[in-house]
Amino acid sequence: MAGFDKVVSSYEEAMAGLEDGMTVIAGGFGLCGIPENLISEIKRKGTKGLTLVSNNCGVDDFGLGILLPDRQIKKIIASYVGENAEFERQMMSGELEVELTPQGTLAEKMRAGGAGIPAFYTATGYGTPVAEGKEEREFDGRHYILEPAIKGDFAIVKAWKADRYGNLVFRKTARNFNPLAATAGKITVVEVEEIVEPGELDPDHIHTPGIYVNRLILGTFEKRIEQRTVRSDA
Amino acid sequence: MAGFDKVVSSYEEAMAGLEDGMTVIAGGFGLCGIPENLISEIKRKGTKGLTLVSNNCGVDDFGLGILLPDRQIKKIIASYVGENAEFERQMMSGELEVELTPQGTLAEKMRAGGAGIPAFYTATGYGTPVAEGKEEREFDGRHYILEPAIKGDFAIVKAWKADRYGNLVFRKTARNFNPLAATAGKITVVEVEEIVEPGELDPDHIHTPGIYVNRLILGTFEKRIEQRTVRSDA
Amino acid sequence: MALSREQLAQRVAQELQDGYYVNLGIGIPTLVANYVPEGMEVMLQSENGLLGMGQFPTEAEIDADLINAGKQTVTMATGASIFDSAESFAMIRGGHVDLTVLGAFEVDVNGNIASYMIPGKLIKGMGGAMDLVAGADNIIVTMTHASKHGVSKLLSNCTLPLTGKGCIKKVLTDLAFIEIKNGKFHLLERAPGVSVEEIVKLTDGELVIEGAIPEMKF
Amino acid sequence: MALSREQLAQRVAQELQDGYYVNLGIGIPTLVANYVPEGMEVMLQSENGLLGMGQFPTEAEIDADLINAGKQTVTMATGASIFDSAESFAMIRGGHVDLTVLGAFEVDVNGNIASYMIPGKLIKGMGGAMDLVAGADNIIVTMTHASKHGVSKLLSNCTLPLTGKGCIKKVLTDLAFIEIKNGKFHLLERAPGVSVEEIVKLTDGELVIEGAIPEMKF
Repeated sequence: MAGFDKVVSSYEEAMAGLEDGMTVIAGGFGLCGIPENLISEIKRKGTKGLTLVSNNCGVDDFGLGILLPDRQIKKIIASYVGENAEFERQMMSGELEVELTPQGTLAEKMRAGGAGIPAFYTATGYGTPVAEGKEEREFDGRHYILEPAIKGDFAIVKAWKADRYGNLVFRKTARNFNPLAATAGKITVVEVEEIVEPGELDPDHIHTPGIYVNRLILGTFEKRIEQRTVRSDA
Repeated sequence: MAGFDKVVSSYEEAMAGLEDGMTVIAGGFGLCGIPENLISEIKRKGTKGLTLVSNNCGVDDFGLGILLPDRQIKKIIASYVGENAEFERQMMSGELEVELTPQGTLAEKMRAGGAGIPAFYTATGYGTPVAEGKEEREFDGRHYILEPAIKGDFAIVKAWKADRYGNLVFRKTARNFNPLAATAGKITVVEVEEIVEPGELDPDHIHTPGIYVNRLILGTFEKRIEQRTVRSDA
Repeated sequence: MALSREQLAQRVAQELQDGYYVNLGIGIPTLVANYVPEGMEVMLQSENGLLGMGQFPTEAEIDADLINAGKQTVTMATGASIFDSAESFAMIRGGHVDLTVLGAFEVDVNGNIASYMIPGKLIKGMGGAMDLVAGADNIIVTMTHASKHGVSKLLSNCTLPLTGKGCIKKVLTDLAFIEIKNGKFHLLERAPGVSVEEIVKLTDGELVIEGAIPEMKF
Repeated sequence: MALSREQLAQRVAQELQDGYYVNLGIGIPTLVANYVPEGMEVMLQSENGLLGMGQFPTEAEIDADLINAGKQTVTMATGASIFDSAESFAMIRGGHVDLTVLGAFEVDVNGNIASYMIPGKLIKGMGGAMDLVAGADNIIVTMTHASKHGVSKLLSNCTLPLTGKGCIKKVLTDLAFIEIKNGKFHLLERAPGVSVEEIVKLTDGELVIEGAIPEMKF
């Protein structure tokens, strides 16, 4: 296996090299498909001054929200936040910098970061506060703004299955931002529910090729549900 | 089934509405994964003055090459061409306009066309003939050029399996440009080897969601091999 | 009488067509799914990466890995597909969704919409709303026509930070169905029992009234 | 003596590291796969959408749906993955490939490369070459040092249309292994039995020679 075996055996090893002031891109939408144990490891490490790139910021006691009490996050780039009290307090007091980014632009910025595209034009955000300070340009009579790519020192990702080479498969809507985050980290760390041998995953159905993955760890997950909505069995 | 059933029963119906002078984006790499019967239907229709967007232009008697003898192609946007004598003749005589585009830029242009991105920056082609007439720009000390998106009046696509809703699955390297072409056509027509009922394809493993597909037809394929290279069984 | 939330959803549902791919925002738009006309099929896009959103799950079906854009547990409809967030917004921003329905705080005669931010209050973010309004050709905004204090939300110029500029053409309020064109509101229909005068009074931006304005039919 | 095609491939193979993802161009670069050192694993990327390219198929294994970027039938290695062309070039252009090996007509002291077009001749196109040279940090160009008539291909300025500007740092010719930095060629190694003088004579661009230049080892 040698050179392509990405499996590490501890969360400490998984997040080794994370330093104060770094940028971390995280997969997940709400609490769905978040790399919950990698986040816990960041809390344990106590790394500070981080810039987090993530669609949301968890809740008070789960997900990225757990990095708030110790003021580990300096800045967050997200599309929708404030599902927790401590977040609100830090934002209102100016302790936490928040850069609101439209959800599609955020996803595309991650993809661009991984794909060697430094910037792209999008109609999203034209004429809104998001456009402030950004170049505006017309193509075919429509207005667009220029959005730069995002890259991270680390990307933290949750997948369903992986083989030892780091080929990843995601499950249902837990996929969300994870494949994009995976491409945009200098060091991409992935935690999964199951690790199989290379060759066991169908090459046609791998969502993220192992080339994007640096470290892989087997985890157990709480998978907390944010809005438990059911219909009656009738 | 009603509104989402994309299946048509004849190639004539599949390519209905194609008119002289239109732009057609075609999937395929070399002769692999090309929509061979849809191309034959274009030949049969005799539509002229077409702009073709495709990585290659087939060979003399197969693939897009069969549209050359009747001068149906006015212009081709491709990354690698000239695998056939008639193509060479028409290009040299100026009857056929050829816009050479780097392969990755071509793929990204199709994706951008489908994704509402009018233009993006790329390092590919900077300082080369490809950059002529294009905006150049520096980001973080590196040079890039601005490339516009491509959209087609039609996209013609070959997939492996589909359900009636037009959800597509591709097989091995016959995937190539097909999923990108599928997103970039005003009318996207797909031919496949097998059509199944909705629900039979695993939602996690659909490569192209049916929203991109307008018409679907079941075909039989020659699948000609360009470079039959084998090793001895030893 | 002003339309109820259910009636708003019902009226929007009349704009559906068989085979439409539809994105429904949180709140009233979500209710539209309950009023899809008999014999018609639409497929719901949820911007977190699901095309073919089904109903809520039973207790037994609940799956933490399957939620909608409102973070609610859902199921998949037959023929559903799953994709990542970039693909989801490629779909939205590329104009592939046939109809988008979403709420707003304000709209104005130039098709501007404000829906995500009230300065001074807690700012939660635009989520996918800016992408949805910029990417779709066919958008219906559902909202109340005026505040409880009678302040119009259909304005000459939006006062709140914009979600999108010049992108709204149809607004359904609890009082009226309105088209926006050429820098004016155009009254198309009124809620049953609501007079044109009442609508005029509660519409701040210029409102064009041509001919007799029919009542909505349910 | 000038290196054979096989020796060129062998020398390039010495630059491989265990766990490298590698893109090999058509021609000599393809041969590198035959010289991967014992106990080392590399994974080959084929830009038409395959990571983990295997050997050529047996007659029984031939599959028209499985080809490489040279359009040859191939197989998949264990742990391979398949993706579309945009994803393939995202991988390449995003700098995720560890080593790229490709041929050229000319390179110059500024790291420019010309490899796809000879004006007046039939122009076949750049394929993925422009993406590969612009996207990779670590590129080795393999080429003959000079034409059969003794005309150098290592120039002060490329004369042919460029494939990429300022992107080449390492060139392996049949005579020498050369590094490009600060606008100059730097001689690192020479082919066994080839003198420094011979290399100097056949190098048009400025060539820096520091200390004794070792012979390549095989």
